[in-house]
Amino acid sequence: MGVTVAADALAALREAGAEVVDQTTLRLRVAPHLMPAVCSVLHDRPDLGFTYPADLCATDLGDTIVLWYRFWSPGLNCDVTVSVGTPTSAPSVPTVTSIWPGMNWHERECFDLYGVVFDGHPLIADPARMRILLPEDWVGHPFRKDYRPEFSGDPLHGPQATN
Amino acid sequence: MATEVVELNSPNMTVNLGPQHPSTHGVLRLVVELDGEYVQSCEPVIGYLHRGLERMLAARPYRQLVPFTDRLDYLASLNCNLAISQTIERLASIEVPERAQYIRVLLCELNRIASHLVFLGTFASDLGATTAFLYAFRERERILDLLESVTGARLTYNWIRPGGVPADLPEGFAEATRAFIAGFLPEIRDYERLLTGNPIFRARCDGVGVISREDALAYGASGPVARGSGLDFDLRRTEPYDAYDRLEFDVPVFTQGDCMARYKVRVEEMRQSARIVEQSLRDMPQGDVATKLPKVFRPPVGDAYSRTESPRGELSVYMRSDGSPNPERVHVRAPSFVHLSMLPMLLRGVKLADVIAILGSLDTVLGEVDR
Amino acid sequence: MSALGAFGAGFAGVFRGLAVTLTNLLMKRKVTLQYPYVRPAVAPRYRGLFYLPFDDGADRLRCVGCTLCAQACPTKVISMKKLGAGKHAGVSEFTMDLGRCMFCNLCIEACPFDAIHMGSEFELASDNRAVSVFRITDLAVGGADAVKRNNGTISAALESERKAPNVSFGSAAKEDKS
Amino acid sequence: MKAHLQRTEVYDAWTPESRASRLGQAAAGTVIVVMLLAASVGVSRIPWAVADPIRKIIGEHPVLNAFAKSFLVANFVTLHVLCLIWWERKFAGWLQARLGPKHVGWNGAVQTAADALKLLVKEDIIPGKADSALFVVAPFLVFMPTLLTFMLLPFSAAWVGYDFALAALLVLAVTTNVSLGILAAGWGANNKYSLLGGARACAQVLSYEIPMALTVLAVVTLEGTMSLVEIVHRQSAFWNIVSDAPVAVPAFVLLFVCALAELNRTPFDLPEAESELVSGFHTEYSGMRFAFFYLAEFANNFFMAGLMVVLFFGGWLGPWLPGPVWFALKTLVLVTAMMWVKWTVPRFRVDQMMGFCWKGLVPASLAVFCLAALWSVWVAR
Repeated sequence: MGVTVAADALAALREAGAEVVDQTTLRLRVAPHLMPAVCSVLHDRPDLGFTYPADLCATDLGDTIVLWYRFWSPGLNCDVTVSVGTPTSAPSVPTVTSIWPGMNWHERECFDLYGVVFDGHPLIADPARMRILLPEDWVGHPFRKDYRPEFSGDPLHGPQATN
Repeated sequence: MATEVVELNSPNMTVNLGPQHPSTHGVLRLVVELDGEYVQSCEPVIGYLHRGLERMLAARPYRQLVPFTDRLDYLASLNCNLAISQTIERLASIEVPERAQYIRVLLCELNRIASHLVFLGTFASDLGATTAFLYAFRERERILDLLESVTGARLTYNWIRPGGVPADLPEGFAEATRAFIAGFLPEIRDYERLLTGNPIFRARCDGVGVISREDALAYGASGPVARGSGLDFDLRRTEPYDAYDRLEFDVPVFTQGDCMARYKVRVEEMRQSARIVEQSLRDMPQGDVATKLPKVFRPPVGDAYSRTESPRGELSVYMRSDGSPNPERVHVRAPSFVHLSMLPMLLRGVKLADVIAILGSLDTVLGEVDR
Repeated sequence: MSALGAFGAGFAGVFRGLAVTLTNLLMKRKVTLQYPYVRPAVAPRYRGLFYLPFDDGADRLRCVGCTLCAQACPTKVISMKKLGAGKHAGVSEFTMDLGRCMFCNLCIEACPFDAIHMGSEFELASDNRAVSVFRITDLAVGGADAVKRNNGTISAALESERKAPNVSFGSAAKEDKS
Repeated sequence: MKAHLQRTEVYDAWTPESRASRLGQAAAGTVIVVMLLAASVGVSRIPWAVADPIRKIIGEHPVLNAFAKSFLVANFVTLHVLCLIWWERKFAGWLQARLGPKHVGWNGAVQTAADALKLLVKEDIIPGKADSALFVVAPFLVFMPTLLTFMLLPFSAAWVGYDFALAALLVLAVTTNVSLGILAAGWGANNKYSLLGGARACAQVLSYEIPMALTVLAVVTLEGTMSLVEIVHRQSAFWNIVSDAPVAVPAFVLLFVCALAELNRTPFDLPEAESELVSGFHTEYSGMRFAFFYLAEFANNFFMAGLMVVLFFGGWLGPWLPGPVWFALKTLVLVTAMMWVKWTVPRFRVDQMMGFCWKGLVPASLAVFCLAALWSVWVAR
């Protein structure tokens, strides 16, 4: 589903710091600290208009955690995918909740399962409330590769001895 | 025994609606701060049904993923099977035969009618009209019997696989479906006379829980929730998959954005789904129903995503493969998860009875919220 | 909308709703199925309790113990113990822990010998978990004596093969089984 | 086949639906009904005069007389509630395309008695931090007014507790106590949902008291007396609904809607709204205390229908059958109409319910009251 994006829009994206990997399927790669700039370009420019926050998925590749954002533009009727790489040791990406309120819970889920710190997120100050799926007092982030749960001792709460 | 009086420091009373409550439709807990009957703030707490499904999927070969997706949106599990099968097909660029595409559309639309009937029943009984619940489930039973005759199961079908469908439709299925559709359309007229025409139902739904078009777009609402707020966006039309581009049906869109609009969208969608079922029965071509997959199925390295229109909204699956027989990462974007994130914004300053109406109108299923 | 206005307009809507319930009261069929006294009719393709079909011609169970079904199962429900090898392979032990089974039909599709099927029995509830583990005697059609005949046939075939290795087995095997 | 899967013979042997047993049950049912009717006709033909001496002793002695009458009324209330609950469950079942109770006795006839017995023997839990004084007293506060009003209900000229000159006024005064009992239950249970249910019930019953009082007074102005027995006697020529139609019909409709609100029946069942407040004020109750709430609700049902029959449909007047049977039949029809509305219409929201009362019913009932006054001055008498 190729889509023709105006040349100056692409130029604005590159100048904002996004590396356009594939023009037809609109795949971008952005450094973490440039995310707010690129996203406001994506959201605000009338000829882009990616105002629908579709999806956010984190993947642990061992040394880096890749965050894969996807937005949809009702005007162009096409998707843009933005991938952001952060080191697994201290994963942190600026939040985009201020631009798309819909991303709020997606970011909370990524923090909960992968430990990616979204600075600027309304709940980031209090990690217990930031967790969305796991109990507030859970230790560790289960979807990471280096997650080794040890039996919490209490059969009703916390990680169990996996048989 | 003197009961000591505990001084309430704040005038508001915090009430836990859930996780075990008659109308949260699943294990959802709403920590609601009430001032009398008015809701001051509401914070949804989810995760009671979190099974770490995405991590389980990453530990199994591709062919074994489909039965797990039945447990995502258990009211429309055929749509979930379709979502993950389509993503696997895009990942390994597998071609699905024509007849399998029509069978998939047929079964997904029957599943959509059944899911909307569950919505109709539970939404009406949340507002007090318990009789509509019984009528809706009487029709749903007949759909479940139809789907049982095809797939063998009543709720968790595991019937749409990467490459097509495991077996063809049994003979006598077409006549049974046509008989069902003929009997079903007058029933929808009955529901509308029972509910839509009722002034109390209108009073409980009109202007309640309004989602503006901008909010719907900014929060990523999809499906009937988006189409109730004026967003004309239905994946079966904007990004047609399977055989949807060869079938004509119209997409109901209302602009009020309140509970009534969402209810009307779903009731109208039931009629459209019935139309689609008839058309797909009529022009279903002959031919085989699946393409053979290799014994050990190893898709190429890379990632793929596919978007499908489940009865609740945009259900899309993102999958990343590293060449091994197991997927490296599977992520499911669930519409109910996004719709629940709108609750704090929707429920501010609303009355307790409306909390139930709004939650019912979002039609969330906690299986796909918690994954 | 003034309450009085709604009062008038509302009446018509209420009566139409009352008419719907009245027609259901008097005319529509009551759909209750009085389970357990009346059992529901189940579709031929229904995915209920498993059974291992008994091949009367060869007087043994069809299962050869190739464990393809165990590998295809997402939740590791099936475990088996092989009996004999080569042409006369079979199983002496075939356990299914139905407590973990999803009834997803993947094992049936994986089996090349058509040796396992799903029947129409759906009343599997029990009061303790141990009962949900089904052994070969519970699964095989014909129960314990079918399993005995199966083991007997296989060991007899192995016996005859060991005694006269290069004789063609068609006729020999048959008259061996007196 | 595993042991626990073998179907026990007990199930298969007992097949209630065999044609013979169903015909037998239907025959038995009709025989019982016919016997009941014959018995009631017989009873009214018995020459009670033979028991006059005993009746004279009891009649004169005030305490014995009061005790005998209240004993009869209390027994009638509990027995008829069992039948009413069974009828509601069967009627709701048929209305919702299902069967209703089927296995305990003929078509579930004994089901309600079995439920009552179960509630009797069930443990009666009082929550730890509950305000136990109020919690314990609440069910009786709800049930007492119902019993009192049944004393005033005229089943026939002779069959009436007290032919009290100001019966209508006493009825209106007593029915407001129900909200006191519900509020006590709501507060006593120390449960947030019950508190909300109790508050809603109080607001609802009190505010619907006004239109009910006005409509009852409208009929009283037509008839000129407050004694229920007298009102029925005045209807011997034409029922009120026929003779004073322009006033009686709107009054009946208003009273019907107010009765639904007084009884907390859908569309006004906000105090025990299952989907919002789990089950409102009687969430924490179990055992016999819960049974009392259920008893009071259905007894109130019968009473409200009885009041409407007395005021509009000529109480016990009717051609062939004796008085009490006519009264029971008419009341049953009205109770069924309430059930029909209950199982069709969704529930109001709290502010809509209050708005509907104060902006809708109160002005309407005032208008009906003035109409009744004009009607009785210029037209009727």
